[in-house]
Amino acid sequence: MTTDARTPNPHAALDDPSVLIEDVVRESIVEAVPIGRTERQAEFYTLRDGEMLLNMGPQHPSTHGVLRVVLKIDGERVVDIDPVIGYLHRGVEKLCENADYHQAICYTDPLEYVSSLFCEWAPVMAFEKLLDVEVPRRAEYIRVLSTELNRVASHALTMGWFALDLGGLTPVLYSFIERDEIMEMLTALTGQKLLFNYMRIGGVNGDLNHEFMSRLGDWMSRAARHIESNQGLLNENEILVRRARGLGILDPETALRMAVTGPNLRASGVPFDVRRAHPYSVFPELDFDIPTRQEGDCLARYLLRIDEIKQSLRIIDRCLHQLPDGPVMARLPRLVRPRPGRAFAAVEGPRGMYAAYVISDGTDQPFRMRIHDPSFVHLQLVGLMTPGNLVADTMAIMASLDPVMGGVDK
Amino acid sequence: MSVVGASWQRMSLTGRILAIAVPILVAVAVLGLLGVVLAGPIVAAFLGDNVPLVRFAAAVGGILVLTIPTAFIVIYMELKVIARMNLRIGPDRVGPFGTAMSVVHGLKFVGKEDFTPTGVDVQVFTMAPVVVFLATVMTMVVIPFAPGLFGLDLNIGVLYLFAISGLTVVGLLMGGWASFNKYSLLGGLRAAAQMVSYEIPLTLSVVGVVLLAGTMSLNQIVLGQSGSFVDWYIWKQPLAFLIFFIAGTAEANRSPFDFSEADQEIVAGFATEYSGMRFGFFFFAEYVNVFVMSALIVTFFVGGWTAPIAWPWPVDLSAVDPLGLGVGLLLLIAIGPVVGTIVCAVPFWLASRFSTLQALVLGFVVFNVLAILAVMGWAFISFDWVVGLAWFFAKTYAFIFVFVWMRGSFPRVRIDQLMGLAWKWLLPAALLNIFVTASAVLILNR
Amino acid sequence: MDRALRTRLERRFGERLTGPVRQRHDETEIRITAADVTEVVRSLHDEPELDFRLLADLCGVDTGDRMQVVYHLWSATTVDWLRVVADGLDRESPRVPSATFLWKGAEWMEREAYDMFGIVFEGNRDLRRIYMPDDYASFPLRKDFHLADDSSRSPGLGVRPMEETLAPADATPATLLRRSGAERA
Amino acid sequence: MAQGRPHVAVNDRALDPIGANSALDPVGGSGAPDGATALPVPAASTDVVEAIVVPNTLWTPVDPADYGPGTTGLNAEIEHLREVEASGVMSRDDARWSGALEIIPTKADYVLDLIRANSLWPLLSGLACCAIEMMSTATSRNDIDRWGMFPFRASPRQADVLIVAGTLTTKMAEPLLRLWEEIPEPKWCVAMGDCTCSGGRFKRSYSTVQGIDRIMPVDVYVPGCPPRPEGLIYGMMKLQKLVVDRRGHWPERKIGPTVPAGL
Repeated sequence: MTTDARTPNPHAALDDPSVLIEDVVRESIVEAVPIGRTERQAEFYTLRDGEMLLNMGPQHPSTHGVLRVVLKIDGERVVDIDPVIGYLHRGVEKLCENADYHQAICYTDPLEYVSSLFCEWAPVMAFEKLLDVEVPRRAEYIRVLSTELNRVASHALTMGWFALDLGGLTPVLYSFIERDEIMEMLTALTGQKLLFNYMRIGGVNGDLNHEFMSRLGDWMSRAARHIESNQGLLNENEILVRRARGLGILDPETALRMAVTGPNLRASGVPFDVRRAHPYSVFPELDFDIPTRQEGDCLARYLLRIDEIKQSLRIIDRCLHQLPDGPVMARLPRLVRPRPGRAFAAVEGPRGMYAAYVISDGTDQPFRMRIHDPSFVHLQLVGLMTPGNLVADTMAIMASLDPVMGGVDK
Repeated sequence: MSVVGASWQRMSLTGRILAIAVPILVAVAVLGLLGVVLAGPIVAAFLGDNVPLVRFAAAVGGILVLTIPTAFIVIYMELKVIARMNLRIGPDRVGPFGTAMSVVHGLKFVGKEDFTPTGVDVQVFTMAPVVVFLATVMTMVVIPFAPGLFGLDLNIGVLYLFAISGLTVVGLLMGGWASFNKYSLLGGLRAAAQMVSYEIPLTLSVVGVVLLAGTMSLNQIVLGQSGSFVDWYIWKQPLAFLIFFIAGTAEANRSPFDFSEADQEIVAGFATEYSGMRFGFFFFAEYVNVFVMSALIVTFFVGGWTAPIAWPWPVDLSAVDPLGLGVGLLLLIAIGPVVGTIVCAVPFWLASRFSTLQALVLGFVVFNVLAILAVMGWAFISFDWVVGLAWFFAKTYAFIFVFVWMRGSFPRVRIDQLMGLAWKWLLPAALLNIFVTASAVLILNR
Repeated sequence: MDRALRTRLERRFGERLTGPVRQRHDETEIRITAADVTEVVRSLHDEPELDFRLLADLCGVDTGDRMQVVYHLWSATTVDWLRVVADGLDRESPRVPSATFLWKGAEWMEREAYDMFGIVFEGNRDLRRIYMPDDYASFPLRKDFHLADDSSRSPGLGVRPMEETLAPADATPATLLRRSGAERA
Repeated sequence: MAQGRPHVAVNDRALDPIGANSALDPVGGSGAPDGATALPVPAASTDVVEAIVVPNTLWTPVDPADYGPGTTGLNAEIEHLREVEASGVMSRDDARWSGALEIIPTKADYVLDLIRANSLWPLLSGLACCAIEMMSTATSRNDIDRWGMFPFRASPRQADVLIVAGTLTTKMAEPLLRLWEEIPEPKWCVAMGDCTCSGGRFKRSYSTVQGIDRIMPVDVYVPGCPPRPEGLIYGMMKLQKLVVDRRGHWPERKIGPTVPAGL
C-alpha cells in the first residue's frame, strides 16, 4: 500500500473513528455523485492522464473461478482496483429458506468447493443449537478428523495455486497429488467426491470404514515427508521468495478493521483461531498450536499454511489416538421442527471463520439462514493491498488471500 | 441438372477447395515444365553467373523446410519432458509414444477458422506472424551445422545474427499493437522492453568470444574451438557463457522470463487475438527460437560440431575404392544380398523352431539391418559432416532440454526484477568480461 | 452463557435497549433501534471492558413486517458471541447507519444486505448491487419474493410470481440523493 | 448423481456416420411427396451416400413447417433430394462419376477430423465446483494430456473445446456466450456437471440458468455432481468419436427453444 497522492487512500473512512456519521452521510449525499453511481464508482471510473482500465475476468486464468477485476493501471503499475463479483451467485440462502433442515445441508455444500465439510459443519452446529441436540463424542471426533483432512487438502491446493499464479507449472500438480489422495479417502468415507454430504444434524452420515482407515494410515505414513518435499521446490526458490516477501503487507490493526479472520489474520500476528478463541466440538480436548507470523506479507500467508498443515496432521494423529467408541448419530425424527429462536455457529475453516446464523419460526424450514463466508470478506483486501504494486503482483496477492468464488458469491 | 453441378452441391467445403485447387496446381506444373524446357539454358546460364545468390536462395529454402520438423521435435520434447517432470505420462495415444502429437497440434491450426477481429489494423495484424517467423528462421542461415554444411559463411556472421534476431521484437510489437486488445498491447510492450534490454548484454557477451577467435564468422569461431573439449570457449569465457545463457533465455521468451505470454497475468500476451495458422506461426517461431538459441550457445561456447574428444584410432578408408572392383562391384551387388540373406538365415533355420520361409524372412531382415548399420558406420567414419551433424544436434538438444527443464521448474520473475537484472548485473558483467578478455589478449599476443 | 456480560451490557446500554438481554447457549443478544447503532457499536468496540474488536458477521433479516440488521461480534473479554439486533426498520424504506466508519470490512456485507433486502446503509460510500446485475429490480431475500415452485409447498396460495418488483421508492442511491435534497430544501 | 459411474449422453443422430438416417427421417416425418421418401439409399455403395450433405439434425426442430419457403435446412434438403432424383444422378454411371469426384474430398475431411479429434484444446475456464475436478482431470492422477487435450489455452481464440464446468448463473450467461462466440470454428461444447446439464441442485434458484443448452449448443453432456475425472475423460473420448464421425460436416448450430430474456 502506497500513500501516493494520485492513488486514493482506501483507508479514508476508517482512519478517523471520530468522524461523525452525519458528516459521512452528508458528504456521501451532497457531493455531486452522478445519478446511479456511488461515490466509489465515481472515484474509480474517472481516469486521470495516462491511466487505463484493464478488465480481468470473469474468465481469466488467475482469477480462481469467475471473479471479475477491473484494474486501473498506469503502465505496469496498478493505481486502483475494483473487484466485481456475483457471477456465481446461486441464491443458496433463499434455497435454504425453502428447504427443510436436512435438505439445507445439501445446499450449503458447494459453497467452498475445496473445503465442503466446513460448509456443512457450521449450519449443522447451528441447527443442533436450535434443537438442543447432544452430539455423540465419536461423531464429534469423526467430524474433527474429516475436516482436518479437508483442511490439509485445501491448503495444499492453495499453495499450488499460489505457485501457479507466480508462473510455476509443476508445484500445483504436486499438490494435486496430495489433494486427490485425500479426496479419494474422504470419498471412501462419505460416498461422494468433492461435495461430501457427510454432516448430519446430531452426528455424521456413517462410521469410519475399513477402506478409509487403510488409506488414511497409508497416507499419514508419508504425508509430512511428501508435503515437505513439495514445499522444498518453492521455499528455497529465490525467485518466489523475492517476489512474495514484503508484498501486500497487512498490519494487524487494518486486518481487524477489515474483519479478516483465519490464516490471513494470523499471518499478521493476531492469534485469533475459532478453535481456541471460541472453542467448539472437541477441540478443547485436543492439543495443538496456533501458528502465527508477524510479517503479514504474501510469503508469511503462504508459509503459515504449511505450518497449519503440520498442526492439522498433529490433530489427526491425536484424533486417531483418542477416538472413543459409541454411536455416530443422535436419535432424531426425520422431520425436525425446532422451537422458534436464533442460533449462531462458527467454525474455523481453511480460509477463516465460516459461520452460519439461523432463525427458526417453529416450522420445518429455517425462516432465515445466513452464511458468513471468509472469502467474501478477504476479497475486499485486494482493493486495499494492490494499489501501488505491479500487475503481476495482483495475482500474487489474490492467490495468497486465497478466495474461493463459490463462497464469495454464495 | 448436370452431373458436375449435382456433385458440386454435394461436396463439402474441403472438397470444393480441392476440386478448384487440384486443376490449378496441375496447370501450374505443366506450365512450369514447359518453361524449363523452353527457357532452361538461359536460366541455367543466369544461375551459373551468380552462384552466391543461388546458394543463398537454396540455403533459405532448405532452412525454411528444416524449421518445421525442428519445431515439431522441440514441441514434442516440451510436452513429454514437462509431463515427466510433473509425474505425468504425457501424450501417448497419437503415434508410438505420442510422437505424432506435436505434428497433430501443428496441423490442427491449418484447419481452424482464421478470422480477423473487428478494429484491428488488418495489414499489420496479418504481417506480424510472418515477420516474427522469418526473423527467427533467417538467423539459422549462418549457423554452421557441420563442416561444409551451412547456409552462408558471412565474415560478419555475428553482426548479421543479432541484426536479424533483433527483428523479432518488431513482429511482436506489431502483433501486440495491431490486435486492438489491451492484453496484446501489454504483451507487445513487455516483449519490446525485455528484448531491447537483453539484446545489449547478449551482444556484448559474444564480443569476448569474437576477440578470442579474431573473426566474426561463425564458421571460423567453430573452427577455432576444434580439437578436444578443453579448447571450447566455455572454459576461457565462463562469465560470457553465463550472461549469454541468461540473456538468451530472456531473448527466446522462455521461462522464467516468459513475460510476453504470461498466462496468469496477460492472457496470451501478444497472441491473444490470433487464431488458426497465424497463431501457428507464433507457436512455431517460439520453439524454433529455442532451437536457435541452443544452437548459438553450442556454436559460440561448446564447440559447435566439433567432437569433444578426437577419435583415438583414426581409420583411413581412402584405400577402399569400390569402383576399383570394376565388374566385381556389379557381381558383389548382385550376389552380396543373396549370400548375406542366406548366411543370416542359417542360424534361424538351424534353430528348428522356424520354418524355412520364416528363417529366410528373418535372415533378410537381419541382413538389411546389418547392411544399414555398416553403411552408416562407413559414412560416420569417412564423411566428417555426418559426425559433425551428430555432435551438433546432440549438444543442441542437450541445451534445449535445459530450457525445458527450467520451464518446468521455475516461477516467473517480476518485470522490474527482470529489468534490474539486465541493466544492473548483466550489462556491467559483460563490460567487465570484455575488458578482461581484451587485456588478456593484448598481453598474451604481445 | 456469560451473566457478567449481561450485567455489563445492561449497565452500559440500559436505556438504549428496546428489549431484555436474551441469552441462550453461547450467545448474548441485545436489541436496539437503528438510530442508536452508531453509538452502541462504537462504544462496544472502543470501551475496554467490552472491547468487541472483531466483527464476526453483519446481515439483514426480513421478519415479514419489519426489517432487522444483525451484527455478530467477538471479544476476548467474554465467552459468548454478542448479537446486536438493530430492530424495527421500516419495510418500505429500511435505513440504518453504516458500520464502515468502524469496520471497513463491513462495506461488502452491507452491500450484500442492500442487494438482498434493499436496506440502505447511510454512509456506505459504495452502496450498489454486489451479487445481482445492476438492472435487477427486486430484492431476492425478502419474504414476499417467492421461488418458482413454492405453490407446491403452500397449495392454498396458488402459483405465485417469482420476481415481484419490490423496490421501495427510495432504495437506490439515486433516489437517496433526491430525497435528501428534498429534505434540505 | 452418477458418482463414479461415468455415464455420458450423446446425441445419437450426431453419431450417425453417413447421415443416412438423418437424410431420411425429416423426409419421412414431413409429409413430403412419395417420390422423395422412395429415394433409394443403398447402404453398401457408400460413395453415393457419403455424398449427401447432412444438414444439422442436432438443433433443427424435426418439423419443417417451422421454416418458411426458401429457407435453408430441411426444405433445402428435400429440394436437393428432388433435384438429385430428377437429374438421374443415381443411375450407375453418374454415381460412379460423382463417387470419383468426391472420393478425395471425403478422405481429406476424414484425415482433418482425425487430426482435430486428437488435438482438442480446452478453454481454461471453470465456473464452479466442477472446475476443480476439471483441473484434477489434467493433473498427474488422470492425465488428459495423453489424448492431446492439453494445454488448457487461456485465450478462446486458440481453444477448440469449451468445457462448461459448474453452475451457470444469469449474470455469467452473457460472458460465457461471448467466450463461446470467440472460439473459432470448428468448436465443440461439453456440459460438465448436473448444473450445466439441467440446473442440478440449484434448478429452483432465482439466479441460475436451468441447463446451458438454453443459451448455447452442447455436443456432449457429462452428468454427475461433480462428475469424476474418469467421467470427463469418457465424455471427451465420446467427443473424439463424434468429431471423427461427422466427417467434416459440422451442424449449423442453433440454440434450444427457451432463451432467458435479457440475453
